[in-house]
Amino acid sequence: MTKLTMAKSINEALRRGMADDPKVLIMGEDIGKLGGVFRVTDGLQTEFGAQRVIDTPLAEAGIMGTAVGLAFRGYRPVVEIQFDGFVYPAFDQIVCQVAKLHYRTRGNVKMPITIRIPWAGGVGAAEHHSESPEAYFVHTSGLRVVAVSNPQDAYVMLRQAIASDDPVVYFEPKRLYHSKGEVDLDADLADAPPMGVARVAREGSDVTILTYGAQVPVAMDAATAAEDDGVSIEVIDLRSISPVDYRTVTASVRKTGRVVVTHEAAREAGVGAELIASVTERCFNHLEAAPARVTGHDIPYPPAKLEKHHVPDLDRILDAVDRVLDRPNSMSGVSL
Amino acid sequence: MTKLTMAKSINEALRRGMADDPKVLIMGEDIGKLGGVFRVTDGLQTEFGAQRVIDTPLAEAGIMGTAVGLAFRGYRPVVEIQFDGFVYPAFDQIVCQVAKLHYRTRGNVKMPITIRIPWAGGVGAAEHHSESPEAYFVHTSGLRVVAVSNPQDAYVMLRQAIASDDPVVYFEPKRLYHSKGEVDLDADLADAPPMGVARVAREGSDVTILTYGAQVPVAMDAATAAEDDGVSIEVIDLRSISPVDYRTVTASVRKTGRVVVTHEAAREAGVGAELIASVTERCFNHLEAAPARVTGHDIPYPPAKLEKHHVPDLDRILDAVDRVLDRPNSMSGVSL
Amino acid sequence: MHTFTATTEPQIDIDDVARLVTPDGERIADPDLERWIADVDTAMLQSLYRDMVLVRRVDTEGVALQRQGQLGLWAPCQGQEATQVGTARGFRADDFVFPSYREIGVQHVRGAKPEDFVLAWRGESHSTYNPYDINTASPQIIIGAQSLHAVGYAMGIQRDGTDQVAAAYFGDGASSQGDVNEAMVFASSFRAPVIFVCTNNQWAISEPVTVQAKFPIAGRAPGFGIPSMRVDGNDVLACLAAMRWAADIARRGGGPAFIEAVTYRMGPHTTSDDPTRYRDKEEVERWRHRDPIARVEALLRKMDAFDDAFAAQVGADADALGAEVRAAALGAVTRPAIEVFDDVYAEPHTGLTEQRAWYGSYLDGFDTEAA
Amino acid sequence: MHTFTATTEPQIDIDDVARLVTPDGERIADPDLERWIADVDTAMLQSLYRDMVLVRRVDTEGVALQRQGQLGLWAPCQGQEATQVGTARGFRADDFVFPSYREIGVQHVRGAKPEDFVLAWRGESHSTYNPYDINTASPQIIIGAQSLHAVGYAMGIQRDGTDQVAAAYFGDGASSQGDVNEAMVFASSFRAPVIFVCTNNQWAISEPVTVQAKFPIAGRAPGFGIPSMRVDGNDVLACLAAMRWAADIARRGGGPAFIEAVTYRMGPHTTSDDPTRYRDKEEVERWRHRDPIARVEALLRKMDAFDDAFAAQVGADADALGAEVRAAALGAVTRPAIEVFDDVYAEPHTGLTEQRAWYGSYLDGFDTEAA
Ligand SMILES: Cc1ncc(C[n+]2csc(CCOP(=O)(O)OP(=O)(O)O)c2C)c(N)n1
Ligand SMILES: Cc1ncc(C[n+]2csc(CCOP(=O)(O)OP(=O)(O)O)c2C)c(N)n1
Ligand SMILES: [Mg+2]
Ligand SMILES: [Mg+2]
Repeated sequence: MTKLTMAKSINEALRRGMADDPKVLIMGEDIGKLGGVFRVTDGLQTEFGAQRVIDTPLAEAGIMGTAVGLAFRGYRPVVEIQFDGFVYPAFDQIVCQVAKLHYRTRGNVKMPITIRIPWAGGVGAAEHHSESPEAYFVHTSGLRVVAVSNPQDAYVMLRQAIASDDPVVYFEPKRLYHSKGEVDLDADLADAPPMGVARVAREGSDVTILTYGAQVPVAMDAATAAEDDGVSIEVIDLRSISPVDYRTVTASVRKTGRVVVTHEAAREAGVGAELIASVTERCFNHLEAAPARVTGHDIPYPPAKLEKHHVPDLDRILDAVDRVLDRPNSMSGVSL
Repeated sequence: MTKLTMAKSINEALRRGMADDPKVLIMGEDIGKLGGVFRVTDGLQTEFGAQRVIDTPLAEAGIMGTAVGLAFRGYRPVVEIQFDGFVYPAFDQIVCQVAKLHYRTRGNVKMPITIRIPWAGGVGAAEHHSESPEAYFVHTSGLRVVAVSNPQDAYVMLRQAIASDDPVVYFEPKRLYHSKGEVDLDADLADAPPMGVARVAREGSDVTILTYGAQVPVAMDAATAAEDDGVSIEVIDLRSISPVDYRTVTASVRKTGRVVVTHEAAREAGVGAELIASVTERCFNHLEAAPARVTGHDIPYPPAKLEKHHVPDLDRILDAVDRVLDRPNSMSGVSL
Repeated sequence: MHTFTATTEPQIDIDDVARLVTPDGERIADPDLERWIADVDTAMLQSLYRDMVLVRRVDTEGVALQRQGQLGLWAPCQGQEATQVGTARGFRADDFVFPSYREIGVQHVRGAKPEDFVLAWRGESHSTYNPYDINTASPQIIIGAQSLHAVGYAMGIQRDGTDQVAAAYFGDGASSQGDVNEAMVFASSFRAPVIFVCTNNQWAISEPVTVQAKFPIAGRAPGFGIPSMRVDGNDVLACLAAMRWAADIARRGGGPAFIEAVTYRMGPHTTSDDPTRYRDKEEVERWRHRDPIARVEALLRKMDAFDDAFAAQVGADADALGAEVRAAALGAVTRPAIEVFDDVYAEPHTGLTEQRAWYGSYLDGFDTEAA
Repeated sequence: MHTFTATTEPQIDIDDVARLVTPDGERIADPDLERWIADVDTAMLQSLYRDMVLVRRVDTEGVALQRQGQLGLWAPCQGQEATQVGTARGFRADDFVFPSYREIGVQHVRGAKPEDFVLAWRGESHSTYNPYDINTASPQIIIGAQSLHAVGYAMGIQRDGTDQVAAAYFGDGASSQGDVNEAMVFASSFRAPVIFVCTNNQWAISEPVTVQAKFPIAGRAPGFGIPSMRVDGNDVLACLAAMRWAADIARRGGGPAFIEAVTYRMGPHTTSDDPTRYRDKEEVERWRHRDPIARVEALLRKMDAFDDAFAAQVGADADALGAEVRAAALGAVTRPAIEVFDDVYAEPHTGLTEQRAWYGSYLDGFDTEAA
C-alpha cells in the first residue's frame, strides 16, 4: 500500500494501463508537456512519447471523433476533457457514436473508450468549471458511468474502465484531487471489486444515504455528526452510477426504510430522481418515509462566492435526515 | 374552431407569431422553399420572405449559435431542428449559452428562443430519426420544456413559447403530425391555459397516468380499455415537462393513490424518474402502491422493424396498471 | 502582401474542374490527372463502366422496392456513380473507408453483398455488413461525423506504421458542419493519411450548394494546409485519377488530401422527398446530358470497345445483381423481439440483463395467454 | 489547374505580417494598411499609447489582486495590448463586440468601469457590466462559442438595415473549434457584417500554435470566401488600420472580414498556470523586445511627442485606474445567498419559485437557531 493523492493515483492508473497494453493511448488538451491542468498526466508524455500521449487541437468534438476512429482501428483511447463544462461540444460524438456504434454494428465494432472528466464544484472556479453533467450520460444508453471518491477506487476503477470493452465515462471530483489515501498499486485487478459494485462506506441502521463522488466525504461527515445525535446512518458510495448496484442499495434500504440521496447536480431529472424512483419501485413496502433528495438547486452553477449555497453540505444533508426521520426540519409544515 | 392537422396548426402558430411580431423569425434546414421535411413551415418563406424564414447552412451548432446572436440583437428566433437525433451538435450552444445567458448577464440579455424539435418514434424511420432527448433538456436549468399532444395545444403553446422571454424547447411528436383536431385560431391567447399548466385529459378515480406527447393518445386508449375492465383511469397530459404542474399532478395522485408514468425515452434518469421521485416526495402518504414506469428500454432506439418492442404500447401500459393495482402482471413474483 | 483574398469569384462554375473525359465522351488531357491513369487499359475502363451500371441497377431496385413498401426509405445515388465508383476504385482493399448513407457505389466497390444494400433501409438492422469484412464502416447518418472517425483511424495507421489510408465521404451540405472542419484541423495537425471526399452533388435536400458555400468547397482545404482537387464527379476516369493522386500523398507520408467531386443528385434526396418543390426541371435536364455512364459508353464506343456482347453481358450481370438485391429484401426475416437488447454493451450489464429478463417474461405472458 | 495547394510553407513566420511600426519604433509604409490611418495624428497616437498603458496597469493590478487572494483567478493580457486596443479603437460605439475572457483591453476601450474588470474573477458574479451599456457581450469562456453569436448579431444588423458591424475575438486555440469554422460558413453564406479577430498569441495554455495550425490561420478565411489580413499584433497602428480595413468591408455590405493578429502571451495562461513547464525563457525574451507599448513610446520619442509631462500624466492616470480597480475588488460585497435563484428565468417559474421559498425558509432556520 502506498499513500497517494487522488490525482497521483489516477496518474498511476494511466501509467500502468499504458504499460500493460500498447493499444492504450491518451489524448486531450494540454496533457503532454504540461501534464494536464491538474497535473494528472504528469510525466506520461516523457515516458510514453507523443504518439501515445497526444496533445490535441482545441476541439472536443474532434478529440472524441478521432478517438472513435482510433477505436475502430483497435486502439483504446483514454480521452481527457479538460473541465466538466467543456464536454458539451463532444456530446454529439458521445451520444450518437461512442454510445451507439457497438449496437449499430451488432457488436462488430467495439468502443473501448474511457472519457475522463474532472468534475463538479466547490473549488472557487469560474463559470463552466464546476458542472455536474453526469445525468446526461446516465440517461444515454450504451455508456457506463462511474464516479470515484477516493484514491484507491480512482486507481482500480480507472484501470477497469480502460480494460472494459465498453465506453466508460469516468468522473473524477476536482475538489478531491489532493485528498490522500492508501492505494494498493500492485493488487491483482481480478481480485478487486468490479466497477459496477457499490461500496458500503459506513454501516448504519436508521437511514441510508446514497451518494457518489465528492459528496461521499460530506455524507460521511454527516453520518458522524448524526451519530452524536443518536442516529445511525449507512452511507453507500455508489461508485457506478450507470448501472447502479441495486443489490447493495436495496439491501440497505430494506434494513433502514429511510433514504436520503445527495449529489451536486441539479435536481430535476438528475441521478437522484432515478435512484428514488428505482428505490421506490423496488422497496416500496419497506419505506417508512418518502426518500429525500439533497442536490444542487435547479439553477446554472452560481458564481464562486455563492457556490456554498448551491453545493449540498453537511447541514443540508442532516436536514434531510431529519425529514426522513420525521423530525423537525426545514420542510416541516411546508405543503408541496 | 377549425379542423386542422397538428402540422398545420404549428404552421398557423408560426404564421401568426410572425405576423404579430416583426422580431420573430424562423431558421433551420430546408424550411424555406421545401417548407421543411414535414411541411410544417410550408408557405412561410413565400409569405414572409427569406430574411425571416431562413434556410441555414447544414450545421446545428451554427443555427443555435447565430440564433443566440440574433436574440442578443432583440430578435426572437424560432429554430427548427430537422429531427430529434440532430439536436446534439447544438447541445453546447443550448446548454452553455441559450440556457445560461440570462443568468450570466443578471437578466440583462434575454434569450427568447423557441427550439422546435420533431420528436420521437413509431414512424418506421432510420437510425437517429426517432429519438426522445427531452430529459437532457429537462435536466438543464434555464430552459423550459414542453411537449404537445394535440393540434389545439400545439397551436396555443407554440404561440406562448414564441411570446415567452425564456428559451423554450418545444417537442412535436412526428407520429401525430397528421392527426386532426379542432383548433381555435382566433381565441385570445390571454384566455388560454398557460403553457406551464397540465391538462386532465380524462378523469378517473383508480389510477393516475402521467404522460406527454405521443403517449397521450396511447394512454387514453389504455384508459378506455381499462374501463371495460372496471378500472377508472385518470390521464394527465403534462404539456409542460419542465416545470411540471405539480398542483394538478398531486391533486390527482391524492385522489387515486396509484400512479403510472409513461414515455418513449429510455428509463434511466428519464422524465419518468423525476415524476416518480417528485410524486413520492409530495404524496408519499397517499400512495397505495409503488408508482410504475412504462418507458423505452435502456437501449439505443432499435431498428424500425423492432421499434414496436421499444415504444410503450397499450398492453404495456395496462400491464403497469395491473401492477399498481396489485393485480396479476408481468412482474408478479419477480423480485428486484 | 499580407492580405488573403478569395481567389475565385463568388459563383461556382461546374465546368471549372479537372477532367479526362468530356461530357460527350471525348478523352482529353489534364495536366494534374494524366499520370495517375497511365495504366488504365480498355479492360479496366470496361470494368469501371460495369461497376457503374451495376450500381445504377442496385439504385433502381432500391427505389422500386421502396415504392412497393419493401423498404422504409431509399437514398438514390443516380448521377453520382462515377464519383463513387471512380474514387472507390482508387483504394486498396486494406484501406479503410467511412461512407455516408448515399455511398451505394462505394459499398459496392468495397465488396458489399446484395443484402447489405437493403436490410438497413428495410429497418431490419441499423447496419448490415461487418465493417472489418470489407474495411468499410457502416454508412453514417449524422452529417459529417464520420470525417473525424476517418482522421482517427488514420492516426491509428500512423501509429501502426503501415502505408494504408483512411477516407471519409461526405456531401456539400456536410462541409458546413463543425466536425468536418475539425477533421481538417486534426488531419493537418497530425499529418494523418486521410482522404476527404466531398461529393458536391449541388444539393443538400432542398438547399442548393450556394447556401453552404459561395466559393468552391475544394478551396477551403488549402487554408488548413491540405492539398485539394476539384474534379469532374461525372467523369469516372478523373475520379479514379483524383483518388490515386490523393492516396499517393497520404501513403507517402504527405498527410491528408481533399477531393471535391462536382456531380449531381439526379433523383430526390430520398424517396420521401419531392424535389419539384425546390428545383427546376431544366437544371436536372442539363445534368442528364452529363450522365456519367453514357459518357463512358461514348468513350468506349469511340475506342471500339463497346459492342453488343459486352453490353448484354453487363446488362445480364446487372439484372442478376438486381434480382439478388430484391430477393434479399423480400426474403428478409425480422429478428426476434428480444434481440433489441443485444449488443448494447460488449460486456454483461446488470441493468440491461434485468430489463431483458423482464421483457422476455412479459412477452412469454402473451404466449401463455394465447395458449 | 484545378488543384489547390497551400500557398505558404508549413511554418509560421511571425514577421510575415502587415506592419506600420517596426519593433524599434520606426514608422514604415505598408501598402495594405496605409490608407486606413491617414488621419492618425500625434494626439491620437498618444491616446493609443495611453490606453495601452492603462490596460497594462489593470492587468498588473489583476495579477497582484489574485496573488493576494482577492481574486480567484486572472487571465493576464500582457503583451497583447496593441492587438486589443488597436483593433477595438477601430469600432464605433454602436458596433457590438463579443470578446473572450482575455480581452481586458477591448473591454477597457469599449467603456468598462474599474469594477467590471474584477468582480467576475472574484467570483461575485458571472459577468459584470450590462452588455447593452457598452455594446459588448460578457466575456466568453467556452472557447469559440462567441464567434457564432457575433455572426447572428450581424444577421440582425442586416435585418435592421443599419451600417453597424459585429465582431468576435477568439484565440489561436479557438480556431480549431467547429463553432469558429461554422461561424465562417454562416458569415460567408449570409454576407453578414461581422469581423473575426483571431488573437494568435502563439499559445493555447501549453500548446503552441503549431498544434492547431501548421499554416497561417489567416489563410483559412479565404477558403470560406472571407478576405483576411495577418497583422503585427504588437503594432497598435497596424491593428487599428486592420480593423478599419475590415470594418469598412463589413459596413459597405461586403460581408465578413478576418484579422489574425500575431502577438504573444507574455504571462502565464492564467494565474493558475506555470508556463516554465512548457516554454523556453528565450522565446519570452525574444518577444519582450517586441513589446507593444515600448514600440509606440519609441515612435513617439522619434516624433518628439513623448516628454516627461506626458509620461507622468499617463502614469498618474494609470495609477488612478489601478487604485480604482483595487478598491472595487476590496470593496466588493457578496450578494445575499438567496440571489442564486435570481435571473435563471425571465418569467415566473413554478419549480424555482418553490425551491427558492424552501431555501429561504431553510436559511431562516439558521437565523432562528442562532437567535
Ligand atoms: C447532424 C445532422 N443534421 C441534419 C441531418 C438531416 N439530413 C440528412 S441528409 C441532409 C442533407 C445532406 O446533404 P449533403 O451533405 O450535401 O449530402 P447529400 O444528401 O447531398 O448526399 C440533411 C440535412 C442529419 N442527417 N444529420
Ligand atoms: C470548449 C472549451 N474547451 C476547453 C476550454 C479550456 N481552455 C480555456 S482557455 C484554453 C486555451 C485557449 O487558447 P486560445 O484560444 O489560443 O486563447 P488564449 O488563452 O491564448 O487567449 C483552453 C483549452 C474552454 N474554456 N472551453
Ligand atoms: Mg449534397
Ligand atoms: Mg492563444
